[in-house]
Amino acid sequence: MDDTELDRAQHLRLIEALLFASAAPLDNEQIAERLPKGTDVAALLTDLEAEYRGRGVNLIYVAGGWTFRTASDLADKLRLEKVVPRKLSRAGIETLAIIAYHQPVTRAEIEDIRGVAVSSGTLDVLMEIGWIAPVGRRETPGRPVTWGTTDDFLLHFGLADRRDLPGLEELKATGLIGARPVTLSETAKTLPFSPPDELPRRDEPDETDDAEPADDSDGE
Amino acid sequence: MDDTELDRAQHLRLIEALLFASAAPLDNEQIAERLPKGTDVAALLTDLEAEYRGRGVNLIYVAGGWTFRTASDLADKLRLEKVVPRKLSRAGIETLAIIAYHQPVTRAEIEDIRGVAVSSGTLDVLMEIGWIAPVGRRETPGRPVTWGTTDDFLLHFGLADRRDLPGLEELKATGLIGARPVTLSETAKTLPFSPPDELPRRDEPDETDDAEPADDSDGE
Amino acid sequence: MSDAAFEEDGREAAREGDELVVDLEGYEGPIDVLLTLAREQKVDLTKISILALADQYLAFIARARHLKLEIAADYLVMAAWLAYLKSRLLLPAPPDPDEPSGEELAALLTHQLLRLEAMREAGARLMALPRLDRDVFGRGAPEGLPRRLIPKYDATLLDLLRAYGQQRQRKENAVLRIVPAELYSMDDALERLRRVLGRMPEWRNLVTFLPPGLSHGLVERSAIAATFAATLELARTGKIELRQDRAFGPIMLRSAPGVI
Repeated sequence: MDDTELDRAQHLRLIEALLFASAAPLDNEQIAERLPKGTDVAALLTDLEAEYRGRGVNLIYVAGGWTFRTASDLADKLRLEKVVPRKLSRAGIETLAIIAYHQPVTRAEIEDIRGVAVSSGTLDVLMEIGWIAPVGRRETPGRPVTWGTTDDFLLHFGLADRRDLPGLEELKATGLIGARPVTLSETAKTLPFSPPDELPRRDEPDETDDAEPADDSDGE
Repeated sequence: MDDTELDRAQHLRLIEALLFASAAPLDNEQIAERLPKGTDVAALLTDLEAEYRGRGVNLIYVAGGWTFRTASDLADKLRLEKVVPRKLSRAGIETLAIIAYHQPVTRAEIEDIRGVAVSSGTLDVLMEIGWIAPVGRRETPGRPVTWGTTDDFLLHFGLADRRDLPGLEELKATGLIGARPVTLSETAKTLPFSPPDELPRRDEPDETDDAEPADDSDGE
Repeated sequence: MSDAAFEEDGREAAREGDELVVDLEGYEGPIDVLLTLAREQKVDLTKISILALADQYLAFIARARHLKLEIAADYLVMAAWLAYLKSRLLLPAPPDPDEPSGEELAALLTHQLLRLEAMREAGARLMALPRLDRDVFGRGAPEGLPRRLIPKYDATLLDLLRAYGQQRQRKENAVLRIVPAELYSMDDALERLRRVLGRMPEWRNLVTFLPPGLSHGLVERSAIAATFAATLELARTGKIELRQDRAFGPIMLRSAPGVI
């Protein structure tokens, strides 16, 4: 390596360091300022650009200057994605169920069925998960948005069609809906005292005042 | 190039991109998280470090992780405007050195070594810069706070960890660090009058992890 | 001896030519003065003459006093200690063997000086390291490494159907219907017992008064409880007598003697 080549290597090092450390892209003049007069900055940059081509970091010309950027094809791999299992709240699953059965349905109608206000957060979460989507507007005063379930919903719950959801009568037949009259039935024989509303609870730790229609508890 | 080599090149690219993109040094685990299971991250890092040696940007191990830094010999030529902490006073530098080399160390011990009271301003300034922090308490009467250096300190001085201080091993070998510091303030008891501000002494054995061979080299 | 973290280094100002100018402002305490004086000896600190050093220090303080400079107490303590050290080095060993010898005290002082000197050098080495944002620089515009948490909701079809079922059920059950319970009441038992009141001269087991055809379980138990409660009421009003021979034994009853 002769002197010129040594200089050249040293200049490349300097440009490399400059562009790395700079918070903003640098143009040819800004780089030339820090190099001996007469240095062919453009040629050096071309070489440096070639040297970094195909690497994890590339030298690119952007917004009027040179800067290092991580290679665009690696962007996805840089992001660390972690899947965290979450539980849907009771309000969430009930709202989803009502939308599934009654679609298209407005928020006011959901509230009417649930007998409780539906927070927009609940709909947001369901929409974010991708299970519900606005499907139109009800042609009534205020033209409220109507909601329905999505293809993702069908996929997740293993349904071919939303009409595949079992009807009310079928739910009753499977015990998922029962008459549940309040009674001191024969099932109480093992219990010294059984208040009518104290049905077996789910043992999940989430907000379960969510009494299951446990198949042994309701009226025969 | 066979498949393994292709993978290897791709992994090197990814590590390169990761370290370029990260604002803070990354340790082996943080890098491994983003690579396929079983990848020999340490070997790849060694290769990458070698690849960048002698360039304008180097791969270094600092404060427990890997990061890119501009080559130190280019400092003058880069002429980059950055915020530099004000010049520390002699007292500040001395106090910082004592904390770095003797950590964890109490204020009384710092005063013992310096032979003079440490103004709270000195510790405040060092703490404000972010180079020192309280790290615990000495289990002696009064339970005085002990001081140590921070990750920012390591980052600023380009040290891999607390044991990476220049000359630390020699100082330990000569007994100037680590031996129980019996000092003049203790022998001052032999004086016909007591010193104005009897400096606290360390009587209790150190409850610290940097267990030094207490080779009683305090010269009696 | 100001100790502010950022001050002008006063050391140079305190020295003029070879003469040590008495200006305590420039020093970081007595050990610093001793270190400065020791350097005047221009030898390795470990080979320094402590005796000569003590003399120099004492002369330094004497000059300061002569100039009526304000001298901090620790400088005077050091002077006293050095005077003591000097006497121990010059005079024969004291009779008390517990007291440290002059040589031991001198070694201690040397150690102290060496240790501070070592820390000064360490500080200088530290400051000479390539420093971030001054000598070396990190990436000026790091993209950062985003860490995205993807929530995964794991509701099942069963959850969905149950939720809907409960929803509908809650709606239906908004009106509370209490199904008449077919339990035996105390009134029934009283009625039943009154009919046989006067016709039981002999002790008879309470269970023989239960209505026929009871199913086992709750209804039976309610009949026993109601009948027992009724017998207590009748016993209270003197209509019958009750007897139980042992705990959990059969409860026996008969008409009170005056009732027959």
